Amino acid sequence: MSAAVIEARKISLTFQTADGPVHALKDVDLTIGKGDFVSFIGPSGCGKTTFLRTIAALETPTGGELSVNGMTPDAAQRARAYGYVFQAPGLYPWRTISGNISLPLEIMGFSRSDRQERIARVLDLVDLAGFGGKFPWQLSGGMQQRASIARALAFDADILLMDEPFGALDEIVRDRLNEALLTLWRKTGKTIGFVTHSIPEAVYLSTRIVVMSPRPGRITKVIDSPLPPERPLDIRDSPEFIALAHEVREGLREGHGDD
Amino acid sequence: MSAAVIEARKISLTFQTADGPVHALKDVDLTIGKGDFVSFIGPSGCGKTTFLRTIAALETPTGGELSVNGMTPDAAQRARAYGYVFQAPGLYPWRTISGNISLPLEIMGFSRSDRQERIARVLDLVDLAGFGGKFPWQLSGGMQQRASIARALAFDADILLMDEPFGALDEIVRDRLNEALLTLWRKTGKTIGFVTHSIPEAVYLSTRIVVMSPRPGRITKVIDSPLPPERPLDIRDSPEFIALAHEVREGLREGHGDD
Amino acid sequence: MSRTLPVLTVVAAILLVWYLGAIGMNAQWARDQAARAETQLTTSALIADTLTQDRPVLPAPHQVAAGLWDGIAGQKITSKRSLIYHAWVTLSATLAGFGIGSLAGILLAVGIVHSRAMDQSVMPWAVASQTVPILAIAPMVIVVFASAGVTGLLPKAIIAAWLSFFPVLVGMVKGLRTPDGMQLDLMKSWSASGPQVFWRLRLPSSLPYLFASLKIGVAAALVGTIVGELPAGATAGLGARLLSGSYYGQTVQIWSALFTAAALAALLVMLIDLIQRLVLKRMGLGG
Amino acid sequence: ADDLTLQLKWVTQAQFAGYYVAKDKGFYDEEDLNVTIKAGGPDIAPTQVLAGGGADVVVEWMPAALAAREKGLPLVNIAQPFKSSGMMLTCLKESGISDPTTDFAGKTLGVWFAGNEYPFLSWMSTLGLSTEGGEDGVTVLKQGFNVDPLLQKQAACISTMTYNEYGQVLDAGLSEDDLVTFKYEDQGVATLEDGLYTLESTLEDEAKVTALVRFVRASMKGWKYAEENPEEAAEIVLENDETGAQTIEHQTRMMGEIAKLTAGSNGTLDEADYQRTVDTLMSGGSDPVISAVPEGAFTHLITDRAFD
Amino acid sequence: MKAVLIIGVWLAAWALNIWLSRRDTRLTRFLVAAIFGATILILWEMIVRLYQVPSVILPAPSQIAASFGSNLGILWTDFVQTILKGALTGWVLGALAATLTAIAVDRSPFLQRGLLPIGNFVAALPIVGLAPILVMWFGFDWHSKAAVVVVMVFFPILVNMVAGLAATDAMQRDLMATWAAPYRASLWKMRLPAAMPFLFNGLKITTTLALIGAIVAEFFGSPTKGMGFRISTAVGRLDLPLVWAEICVAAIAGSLFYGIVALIEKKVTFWHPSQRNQRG
Ligand SMILES: Nc1ncnc2c1ncn2[C@@H]1O[C@H](COP(=O)(O)OP(=O)(O)OP(=O)(O)O)[C@@H](O)[C@H]1O
Ligand SMILES: Nc1ncnc2c1ncn2[C@@H]1O[C@H](COP(=O)(O)OP(=O)(O)OP(=O)(O)O)[C@@H](O)[C@H]1O
Ligand SMILES: Cc1ncc(C[n+]2csc(CCO)c2C)c(N)n1
Ligand SMILES: [Mg+2]
Ligand SMILES: [Mg+2]
Repeated sequence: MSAAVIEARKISLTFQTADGPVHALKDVDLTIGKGDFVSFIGPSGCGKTTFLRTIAALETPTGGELSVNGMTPDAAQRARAYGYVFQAPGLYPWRTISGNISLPLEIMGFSRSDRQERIARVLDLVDLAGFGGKFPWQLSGGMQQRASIARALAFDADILLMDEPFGALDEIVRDRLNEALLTLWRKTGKTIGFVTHSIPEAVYLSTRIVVMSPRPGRITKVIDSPLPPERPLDIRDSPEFIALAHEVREGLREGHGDD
Repeated sequence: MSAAVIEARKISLTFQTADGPVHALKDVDLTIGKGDFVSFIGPSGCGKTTFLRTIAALETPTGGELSVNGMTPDAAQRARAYGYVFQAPGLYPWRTISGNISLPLEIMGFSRSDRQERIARVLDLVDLAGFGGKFPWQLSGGMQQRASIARALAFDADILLMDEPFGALDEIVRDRLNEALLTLWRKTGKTIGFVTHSIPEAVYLSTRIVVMSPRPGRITKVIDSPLPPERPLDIRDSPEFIALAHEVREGLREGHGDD
Repeated sequence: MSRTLPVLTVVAAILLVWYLGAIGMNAQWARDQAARAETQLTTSALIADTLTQDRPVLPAPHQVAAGLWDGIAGQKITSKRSLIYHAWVTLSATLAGFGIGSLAGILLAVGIVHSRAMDQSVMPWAVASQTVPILAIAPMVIVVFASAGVTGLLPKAIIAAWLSFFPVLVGMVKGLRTPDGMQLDLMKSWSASGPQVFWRLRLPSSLPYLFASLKIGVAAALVGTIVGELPAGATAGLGARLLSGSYYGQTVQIWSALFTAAALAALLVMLIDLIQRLVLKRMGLGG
Repeated sequence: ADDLTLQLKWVTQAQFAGYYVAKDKGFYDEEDLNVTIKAGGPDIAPTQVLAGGGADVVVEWMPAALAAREKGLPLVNIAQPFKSSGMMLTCLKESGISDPTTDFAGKTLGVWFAGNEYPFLSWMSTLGLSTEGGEDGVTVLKQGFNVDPLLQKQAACISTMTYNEYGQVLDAGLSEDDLVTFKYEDQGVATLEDGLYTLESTLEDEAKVTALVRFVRASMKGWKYAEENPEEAAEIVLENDETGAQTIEHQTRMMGEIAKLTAGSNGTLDEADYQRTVDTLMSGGSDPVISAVPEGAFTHLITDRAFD
Repeated sequence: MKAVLIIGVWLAAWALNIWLSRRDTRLTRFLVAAIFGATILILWEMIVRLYQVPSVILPAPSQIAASFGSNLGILWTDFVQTILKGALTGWVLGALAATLTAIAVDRSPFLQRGLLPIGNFVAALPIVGLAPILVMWFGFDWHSKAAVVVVMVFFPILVNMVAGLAATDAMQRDLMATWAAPYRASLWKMRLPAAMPFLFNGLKITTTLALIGAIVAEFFGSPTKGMGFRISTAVGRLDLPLVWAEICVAAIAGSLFYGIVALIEKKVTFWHPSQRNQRG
C-alpha cells in the first residue's frame, strides 16, 4: 500500500432525528492508499453512503478524525480533490451532455478552450464521443451513467467517490461499465471509493473490499484482493474469484442482523 | 414437464409509437407446464415485461395465439387465474398492509371472515405476521415487497407472474426472499413466471430459464435446469451452478447487440 | 379520437341548454307584458318574444354574438363603443399589474428560499394577505392611491398585482426548491458558490413551475383589473363596460364584455403557454 | 391657468351636464381655469375623495355632506345648482301600495347605500317604520346598479331618480299605469341634492377661493346653457362618456328632467331649503342622521363674489 | 427624523427575527411569524401617527381594534350572513358538484375531451363579472352569493379533481386490471383515495375565492347586512375603522377556513408523502 490518501480515525456520525438519534457510523477506522480501488459493501442502512459523504465533506462526523490528501475534508472539497458519482446519473436535463460535463469546469473557472478539450477527452474516455450534443433524455440509462462519470472525471481530481453508480443498470450494461471503469482506473491511477450491493461487482473491481454492518454502522472485515490488476470478465469463473466472493458473502452474513 | 398451463404460439406484439412501430415481441413460442418455475432473462428492452403482461392480458398481442389455463388471457383474467407482482411493491399508501392484502379479496367478493383468515395466513407465509396494522411507508423496501407478494398470493391463483420483484432490493435481503420464494413454490406447487436481470437469481430459482434478445424481442435459448428442487443457498458455489450460470451468460452475450 | 367532435358536441349541448334557459327565464317577463297589454300569447309567439327581448334576463346566444360582433367589428377600434378599445384599456393595466406582481413574487421567492428568517416570517402572512378581500375594498384602494397622487392605470394595476403575486410566489418557491439533495450535493462537491448554485441549478429547475404559476397569475391579474375597474369609477375598460351594462340593464352588453374578458384571459394564457414551450424547448426540457 | 379637480357623484351622464358643457363650451377657459372632471361610480364616496385630496370640489348630496361633517370632515357647501330633489320611491301598483303611511309595513323596499341612504332613513323614521324588517317595519334591500329588483319583483318599491331610473323602468316596458311613485318633495322629506362642496381649509386659501369663485360662475353659466339647449348638452355629455354605454335618447330625456331640478337656482344656496334639509335629517326619531345642528356647513362667500 | 425612527424599528425587528430563525424550533417559528406581523402593525401605527394620515384614508390599527371591540354585534351578524350562509354553502355545493362532474368526466373520455378545454376557457372567465347576473337570477339575499361562490369554486376544484382521478400510476391501475376489478371498485378503492390530495389542493385554493366571491357579490345587491354591504356602506359614512374591522374579520375567517381545511387534509391524506415529513 502506498501513501495514505484518505485516513479515518474512529469516525462516528450520529443523526438527530425526530425519533431519536440514529448511529449511522461508529468508530470507523480506515486508511486508503494512493491508487487503491476500495469497495464498500454491506446491507442497506449500514452507513456506506454516509461514510462516502463524510469523506466528501457532505456530512460532518460527530466524532473522530478524518483527513483527505492530508487536509480536512472541507479543505479538500475546496481544493476540488475528488469527483463524486451518485447512483442516479443526476444530469441536468436542460443541458446537453457536453454542457453537463462543462458545468463543474465552469464553476471551477476553467477557460473555454480548456473546457472543450477536457470535454472531448473524457467523452472519449467513457466511449461517448459524438454524443456531446445530445440531451440526457435522448440517451439510454447506461450512457447517462457514463456521462455522469465523465463529468466527475473532467476536472481531473485524484480521488473518485462512487455511490452505487451502476445499481440501476442491467447486468450486461453493468458488466461493460465495470470493465471500462477498471481500464480507466489502471490508465489514470486514481484512488477510487466505490459503494455497491453486488458481491461479484465488488470482487471483480476492487483491490480491497470493506464489509460493513449496521446498527451502528461499523467495519466488520477488510479483505485484500489477491486478483491481478488485469481482469478479463471471465476471471469471474475462476476459483480465486469464487473463493473471494464466498468470503465476502460469509463476512456479510456474519454482520447481518435481522431485516 | 406436466400439463401446459401457458401456451404461446408465434406471439408478436408491435407498439405503434410516434417514432414508428416498435417490435416488442416477434414470433415467441413457449409452453409453460403446471408447476414450472420459468425465469425470463435478457437485456433491457428485450420484451420480458411485455411478454409477462401479454400473459396477464394487460397487453393484447398483435399476432399469434396465447392460452392460459386453456382460456384466452382475458377469460383467465376474469377467472382470476393469476397473481401479478411488479418490480416496485405498488402498495396503496392509504391502506395498511392488511388492507392492501384485503383489497383484491374485497374486489373478488370474499367474505369478511374468509378475508381475515387469508390475510393472516399469507402474512405468516411471507414472514410479516404482526405487521398487518402498519402502513406501507412504515416498512422497509424488502418488507413492502414481501407484502406485495402476500397480496398476490392471498386469493390463491394457480399462476404467479413476477416482474423483477426483487430488483430494487439489496443482495442479502434478496437472497432471503429468493430462498423464501423457492420454499413457497415447493409448498404450493404454483406455476411461476419470473422476470429478472440477475443471472445467479435466474439460475438459483428456476426449473427453466428463457433467454431473450431484443430488436425484435424473441427467445434465443431455453435452458432446462439440472439442479434439484431443494436448493440451499450455497448451491451457488457448486460447479453445476457455475456451469449453468456460464451457459446463461453466454446465451445472453450471443443475443446482445450493441448498447 | 380527435378533440373536435367532443368539443363541438359539448358546445352544442351548452348552446341548447342556454337557449332553453333563455326561453325559461325570459318567459315570465313576456307573460307579464302580455297580461298588462291584456292579450294572450301563443307558445310560438312566446318563444319568439323570449329570444328577442331588449332587456332579457338571459340573452340568447345569437343576441350575445350580435353584441360581440357589433362591439368588435362594428366600430372603429378607437371608438368608445368598441370592445377592442376597452379590452386594450384592461389589457394594459393587466399587463402592468402582472409585471409588478410576478416580479414581486419572484423576488420574494428568491428571498424566502435563501433566508430562513424570510421564509418563516413572510410565508404565513403571504397566505393571510390573500384572505384580505382586496376585491371588496378595491374602490377604497383606488381612493387611497388617488390621495397619494397615484391615478390612472397604476391603482388598478396594483390590485391586479396583489392578486397575481401569490400564485407566482408559491410556484416559484416550489420551483426553486425542486433541485433534490443529490443535485445540490453535486454542486457542493464542486464547491460552487451561492450565486452559481442559484443561476445554474435553482433557476433553470424552477422554470417549469414558474411558467405554470405565471398562467394562473395572469388570469388572476385580469380578474383584479376588471374588479378594479368595476365599482371604482373607472370610465373605460371591460370592467366599466360590465358595470355600465349592469347599470342600464343591458344584459347583452354585460355578456359581450364577459366573453371578451374570457377571450382575453384565454389569449394571455395561450401566449404564456407559447413562450413556455419556446423557452423549455430551447432548454431541452420540451421533449 | 389655475388647476381644479371636480369629483362627480356618479358616472358621466346629463345629471352633470352643466360642468361638461362649461368645459366643452370653453366657459372654464374664459375664466382662466383648467378643470379636470372625474366621473364617479357606485362605490366612490366623493367625501372620501375630497378628504384624501383627490379633488378640490365635489358634487355631493347634502345629507351625506352633513353626516360627514359630523364625522369630523369639515365639508362646506359653496354652491347649490340643484333647487329641487329628484328622488322618489317607485312601486309596482300590483304590490298594493297607495299610501306611504299605511302600506309600507311588511314590504321590501330598494335603497341606495354608500351615503345615499340618509334621505330614505329620515323618511322612514318620520313614518315611524323600523328598517329592520318584520311585520311592522320594512325590509330594506341594498339596491344594486339598476332597476332589476323592481322588474324581477324582488322589491315592492325601489329608489329612482326622476331623471334616470324612472325612465329606465319605463324603457324596460312597464307603463306609468303599472306604477305608483312617491316623490320625496311631495312627502315633505326632500333634502338638497347635487351641491358643490369643498373643505374648510380650502376656503382659507385666497388663491383657491378666487379660483372657486370663477369655477362656480362658469359652471352656472354651463348649467343655464344646458337648460336652454338640452339636445346639445346631451350630445356633449355623450361625447364625454368613455364607457360608450349611453344613448342619445336617454341623455336627452335626462337633460329635460334635470332642467326641471336646476330651474330656480342661480347657484346660491337658499337658506330655507338648507333649514328644511337639516330639520328633516334631525327629525329621525331615535336614530337621526345628524344629531346636532351643524355650524358653518355652508357659505355664501363664493356665490356672493361670483354673482356680484 | 421620523423616517429614521420608522426604519430603525423595522431593522431592529428584522434583526431579532434573523437571530430567532437560527434557532428553528416550533416556538421560534411561530414567534418569527408573529413578530413580523406585529412589526407591520407597529410601523403602520407609527406612520399614521407621525405623518398624521387622516383616518378617512387610513385608520390606525388602534382605532381599528377599538372599532372591532365596539361593533362585535354587527361584525357577527355580517359574518353569519356572508361567510356562513353565502360563502360556506356555496363552497360546499360547488365542491360537491365539481366532484361529481369530475367523476363523470373521468368515466367518459368523450366528456374529458369535450368538457375540459371548455372548462379551461370558463376557468379563465372573470367570474366576478357574473355576480350582477346571478344577483338578478337568485335574488338579493344570500342565495345569490352562494350561487356566485358555486360558480367561482367549481372549475378550480373540477380541474384538480380530474387530475387527481387520473393520478394513479400505471402499476396501480394494472394491478386492478389483474384482479379484473369492475369500475366501481377501482373508483372507490383506488381513484378516489388517490385523488384526495388533489381534491384538497383544490379545496384549499378555493377557500379564499369563496370569501371574495361572497363579499364582492354583495356590491350588486344585498339585504342590509353582510360584510360587503357593511364595507360599502361604511365607506360612504366615512367609518373607515369599521371597514377595516370587517377586513380583519374576513382575513381571520379566511385564515381559519384555510387552516381547518388544511387540518382535515392532514387527517384524510395522512399517507401522502407531503404529509408525513420524510418518514419511510
Ligand atoms: N440525513 C439523515 N438523517 C437521519 N438519518 C439518516 C440520514 N441519512 C442517513 N440516515 C440513516 O443513517 C443510516 C445509514 O444510512 P446510509 O444511507 O449511509 O446507508 P447505506 O449503507 O448507504 O444504505 P443503502 O444501501 O440503502 O444506500 C440509515 O439508518 C439511515 O436511515
Ligand atoms: N406501451 C409501450 N409503448 C411503446 N413501446 C413500448 C411500450 N411498452 C414497451 N415498449 C417497448 O417495447 C420494448 C420491450 O419493452 P419491455 O418493457 O417489455 O422490455 P423489458 O425486457 O421488460 O426491459 P427492462 O429490462 O428494461 O424492464 C422496448 O423497446 C420498449 O421501449
Ligand atoms: C350603488 C349606488 N346606487 C345608487 C346610487 C345613488 N345615486 C347617486 S347619484 C345617482 C344618479 C342617479 O341617476 C344615483 C343613482 C349610488 N350612489 N350608488
Ligand atoms: Mg446508500
Ligand atoms: Mg421490464
